Amino acid sequence: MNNNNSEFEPKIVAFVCNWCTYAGADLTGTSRLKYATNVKIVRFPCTGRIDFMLLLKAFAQGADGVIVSGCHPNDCHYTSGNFHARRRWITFRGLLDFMGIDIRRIQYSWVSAAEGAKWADVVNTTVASIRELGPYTEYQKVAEYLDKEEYNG
Amino acid sequence: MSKIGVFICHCGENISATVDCERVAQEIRKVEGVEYAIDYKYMCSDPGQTLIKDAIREHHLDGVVVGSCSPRMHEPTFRKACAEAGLNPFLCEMANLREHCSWVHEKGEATTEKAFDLVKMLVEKVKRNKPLDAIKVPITKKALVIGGGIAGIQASLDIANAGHKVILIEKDPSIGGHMSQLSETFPTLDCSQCILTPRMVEVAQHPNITLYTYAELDSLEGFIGNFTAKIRLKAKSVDHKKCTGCGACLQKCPQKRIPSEFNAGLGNRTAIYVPFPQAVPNKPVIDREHCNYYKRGKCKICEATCPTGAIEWDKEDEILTEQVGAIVVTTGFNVKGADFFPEYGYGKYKDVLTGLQFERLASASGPTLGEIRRPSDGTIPKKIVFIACAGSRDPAKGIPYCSKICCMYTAKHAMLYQHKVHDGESTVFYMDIRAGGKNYEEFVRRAIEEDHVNYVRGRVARVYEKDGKLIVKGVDTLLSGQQVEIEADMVVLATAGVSNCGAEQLAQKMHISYDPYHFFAEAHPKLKPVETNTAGIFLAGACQAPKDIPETVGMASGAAVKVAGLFSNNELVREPLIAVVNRCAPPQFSTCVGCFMCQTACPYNAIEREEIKGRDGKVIKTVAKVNPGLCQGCGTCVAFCRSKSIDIQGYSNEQMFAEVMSLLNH
Amino acid sequence: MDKLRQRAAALLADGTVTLVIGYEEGTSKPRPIFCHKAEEAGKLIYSSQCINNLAVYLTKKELMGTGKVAITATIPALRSILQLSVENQLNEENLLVITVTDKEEVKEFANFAEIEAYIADFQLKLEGKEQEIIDKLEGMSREERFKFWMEEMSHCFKCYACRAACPLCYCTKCIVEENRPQWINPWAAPLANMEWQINRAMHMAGRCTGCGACGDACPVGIPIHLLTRKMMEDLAPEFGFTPGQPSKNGNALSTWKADDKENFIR
Amino acid sequence: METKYISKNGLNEWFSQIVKSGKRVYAPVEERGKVEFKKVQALSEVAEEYIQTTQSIKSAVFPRAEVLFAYEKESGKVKVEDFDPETVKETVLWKVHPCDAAGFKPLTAIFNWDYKDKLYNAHLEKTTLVTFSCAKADKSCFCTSVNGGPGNTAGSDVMLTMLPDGGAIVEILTPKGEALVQLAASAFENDKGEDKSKCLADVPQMFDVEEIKAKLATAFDSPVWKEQSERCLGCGACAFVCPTCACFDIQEDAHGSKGKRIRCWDSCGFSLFTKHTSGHNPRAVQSQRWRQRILHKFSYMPDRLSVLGCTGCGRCSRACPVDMNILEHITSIAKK
Repeated sequence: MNNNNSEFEPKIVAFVCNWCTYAGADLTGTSRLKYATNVKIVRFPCTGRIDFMLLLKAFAQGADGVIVSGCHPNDCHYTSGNFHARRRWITFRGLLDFMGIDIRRIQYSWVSAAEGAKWADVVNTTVASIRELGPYTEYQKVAEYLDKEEYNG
Repeated sequence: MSKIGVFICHCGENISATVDCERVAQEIRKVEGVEYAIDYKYMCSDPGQTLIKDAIREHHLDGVVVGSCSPRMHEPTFRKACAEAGLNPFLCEMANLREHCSWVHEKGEATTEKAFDLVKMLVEKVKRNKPLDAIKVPITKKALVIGGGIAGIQASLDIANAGHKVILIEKDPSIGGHMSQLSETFPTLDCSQCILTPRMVEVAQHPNITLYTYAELDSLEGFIGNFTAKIRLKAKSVDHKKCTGCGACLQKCPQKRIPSEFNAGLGNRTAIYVPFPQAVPNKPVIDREHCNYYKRGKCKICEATCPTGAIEWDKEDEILTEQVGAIVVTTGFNVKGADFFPEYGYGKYKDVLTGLQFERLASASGPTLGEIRRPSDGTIPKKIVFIACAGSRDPAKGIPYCSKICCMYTAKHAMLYQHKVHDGESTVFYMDIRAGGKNYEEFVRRAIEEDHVNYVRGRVARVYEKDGKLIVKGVDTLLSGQQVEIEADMVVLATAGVSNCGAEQLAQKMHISYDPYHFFAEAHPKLKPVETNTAGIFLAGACQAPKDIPETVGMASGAAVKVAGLFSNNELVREPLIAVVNRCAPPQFSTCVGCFMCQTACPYNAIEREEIKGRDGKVIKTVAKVNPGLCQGCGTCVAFCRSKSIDIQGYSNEQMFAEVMSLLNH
Repeated sequence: MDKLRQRAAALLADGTVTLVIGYEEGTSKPRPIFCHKAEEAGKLIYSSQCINNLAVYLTKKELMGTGKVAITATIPALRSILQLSVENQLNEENLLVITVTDKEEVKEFANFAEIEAYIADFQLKLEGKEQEIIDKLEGMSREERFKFWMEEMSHCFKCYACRAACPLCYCTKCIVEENRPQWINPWAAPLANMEWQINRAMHMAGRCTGCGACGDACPVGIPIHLLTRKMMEDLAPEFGFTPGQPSKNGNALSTWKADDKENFIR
Repeated sequence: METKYISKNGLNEWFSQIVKSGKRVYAPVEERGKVEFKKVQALSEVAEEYIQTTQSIKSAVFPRAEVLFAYEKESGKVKVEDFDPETVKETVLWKVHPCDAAGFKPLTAIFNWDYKDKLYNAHLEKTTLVTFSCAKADKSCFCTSVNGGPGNTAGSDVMLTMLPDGGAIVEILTPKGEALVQLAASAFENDKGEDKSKCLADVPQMFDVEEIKAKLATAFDSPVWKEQSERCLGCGACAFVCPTCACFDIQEDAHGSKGKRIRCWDSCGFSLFTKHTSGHNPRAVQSQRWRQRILHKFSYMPDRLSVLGCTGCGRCSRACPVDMNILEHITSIAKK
């Protein structure tokens, strides 16, 4: 099923933890708050579980943006998963930026189970800013490297 | 080659209103590995579940994806259904088409597409799901109840009477909590202490209950059925084994002007004190903050007077380690006081009181022995004004919620006042009267009709003093916003109920979640009101939200039943969604290289060392091992492991990878 | 140098150790040598030209486990050895660590603690040419940086010399060999190459001791060592550790502070 | 075949004609402090002062990674898009060294010893080698010890030997070479009878391959392998820069119902190379892998394909992070 819309519709993957943001997104639903359809949520037990490679894979697979969201500090269901995640992301961002990968396309947020409205807002603002940035062709081009005629010796 | 069954639920119209469920079912049939796909009005209904079960048997499905509401709602339902049809429950996944799709998007192509993607994503995941067996862990059949108010008392008694051991800890020197401070209770006006104290005594005497007063939770480790609680027994400075509770020391203590917490600051107490006459245990503790000896190093009068030599000056806090299987949190609430209401002159004018203080005035055990007298001059107020919703339902004050009990106790206060001061005039300023509850509305009407309490609908702008009188300025919104001004002798504020001090830290100690006002969060607002998100920890009473006595007691009994239910089995069956270290063929045995970086990463110290030995008994290599009892399945170690030697069941690398890949291929 | 040779010969002769890992003259530059007999000790050399990080051999089963091993370690190698010990990869009993001080003295370490004390005096500093490239890259626009690295990565043919030369790449199964799931495409192509380097760098976060062996080993001259080096410079102040000095209780990524920065988190 | 002379200007003319003809031209280019083969447009881009490119030119006929075929599954049916030889572009490899050109022989032998490899042959057929004889060599070079030499024409289509005047002796060796020359026939003059041997680098012969082959025949269990390979780190640098190493791996680039089958370089130096699913590895330790490398090149290939697996280019010695010097190792075997 293909989305043929004149305006650029960014593909965005959201990596969220089960206890806070996933529940928060549930609350967005129960509160019937509306947000853009561009974001698809992948459910993880905890932000601590989210492997940085999955973010890269998402981009390689054609994602234009990524949301990573979990519990506020001290609220982690597993006490410190989100603290570990936070360090991982600090490290990861630095590295990606040094390699020239567009870190503006990764939105990190803390959204608690009580913040249904915040989730809707995070999604909408992220979609807007990614739409602003346009498709991440720069990355996707190199992902499809082998298709190019160019001899790769 | 997988045989996945996909079941798309309309949820009445909740999903089908914006998602073309039929089309999603059609499209998903084309996806590789999907054997069977169908949509239905109510999947969670009996016929819906039968549909799934039949399909599993008929088409020999080896995986099921239900596209319906949030898995946080119905995952257990559908996993159970699959199990009943002989499919391992962990081969069933749910796509959240309602909360994450139909409810948050408008009807249209994009919404249906998203629904399809969400289902496809789970199809790809479930293809890689592995059948898992539940984990069985032993249960310590002993409960810890935190907080000795009516909730804690009720929960302890119920659990104890069900035949299980209970440890009840209370941070104050006596159990009883706020209820012991109340004069009479609505809607029956029976004396609070008369109904409470027998329960307090019962707790003290119950063979199954160990009571620690003046004690707090220091730390909590472990998991459902197997908690290790460290309890801090604060130094009482009085050996309760020796103390007979004769009370001689209380008479002699030179420190007599310490505001009494029990009397909400209206009365005084000594440094060595029993909070109130009916306290349990009825033995004193020394308040080191105010005691002359601890402050200045001399006095010791109490020691001199004590006939049994029970005073222990050098006593230190003790840490007690207890193994418990379940925990009931009943730490109660607090009321806003102090300078929270400058416009009402609270703290500025002696005769502006909080509802709790008025309780003490009206109580026979109170500072005035039940007579309503002005703290300022001891005269009996002829005119009294009660202000409801002082702080509550006031977003400006940061408390948008309704404290629930104020309407009722304000009516009660007014009533009590009228009963005690027959020629008195009482006025109640209110926003709305919320008297939902058996005999509540009648009670309020009685106050208005029989006791002629004057109810004025409107808010009070401010209270100020003018030659000895308190001027209450407000508007009567019923009489077309007319200004009202009342000269009162006393003003009582029905101050908002707020979370107890330290609630946030306690929640963090126990790893339970809490709301923005630091009231503890129940696992589900309707269906799991006494559970928390942390298995084995339950809630009762006002620590979850302000509530009155009957509700609190009901909730406490509810929590007690949950505990008793948990204790009714010798072992607990846990979801096997935990981390495991891989094993592979020799000579590697495992790809784990034993760097043990995961050990520092694990929040639960669940990672142990395991030596892999050869036939000759020689250690070939040392690798990580996950303790299935301790592991809670956060997966931090999994993302951390460089060689991907640790994986987590249910959220495995292959599963998550497949989900992400599927989302974007097409 | 003679002192080193004599000492090594003695150690081998009296059977204190069964192997001495050191440096000998190579065809173009000094290279690793493995002395099993006292006679071979005569080939040993030690100079500033010795750049291979010999610590890489300490996790090779083929070499270890037969008996006690002595290693002549340069400062970078000493750092690696410490990190390896923190990661439970070394057996203190079966290892004799030797270094040659700038006064040409042969120094033997009784234990890892002594090594820690010794290297504390040697600060790990970015070399001029490293700083140069980092500055150059930081001066670029993000797009230019991406182009730069993509061009560099297009030369990589996945020989994994970077991995092989790194003392801390001792996994028996590397993530690139993991195929369920296939985290990183195994063939050489810019993206797959970059994904590999990102993994290598992330796996080195808080572990890398900055010896630069990966960069030296790269046959096509990609400055990959800068990835971890730069990361180290950035994270040290962030997480409060000293580059090149391993911390015993968990590393940068396995620990956390409640007040770690989160200005990038909404 | 015919020998001609071409002047400096003639060279420029010829080169520009080749480029104009639409053929892809790959030549050594100096970049990032390394000399590598790269697509070029003008003769001026071609590197001058260097001994050897880091990597051999084998990737022109045997790319690092190449799509064998692509497939797509649609409701049960599978659509396959096979490799199409027509898509391969005419290619000229400019300023190849004799040792590189010599490398094409073993490669061809490997890719045709029973199954005729469609992809390799398609590339080879469209490739023309313009070899430059070597005027310079370093101590890693040993072509003369492996039946080669700085002026050896084996595998080349045209061989140029540069002369002091900037012109060159042109040896037209194959019809392919002739065709290439015809692109600018006027640029060529008759042979001036210059002595080619005077213009060649001096590469002393270090050992006798036949002697080595004989020694290796009985060396399988020799301790020499362990001695030599102790410092080997087990990376793939030597194999990947080698002009004759042809080991490859077949990989899947799958995306849901779509995918590609990919052939990519592999190396016998990797421990994973021979590892079985069972966990057993017949070449469990590095010494066994090192032995395999040497025996394969100097014993197995001569036996089975009657071609030597080494052209003496010395790239592996230069690329090795721990100075595993193949010449040194082979001569030491010769001495035993």
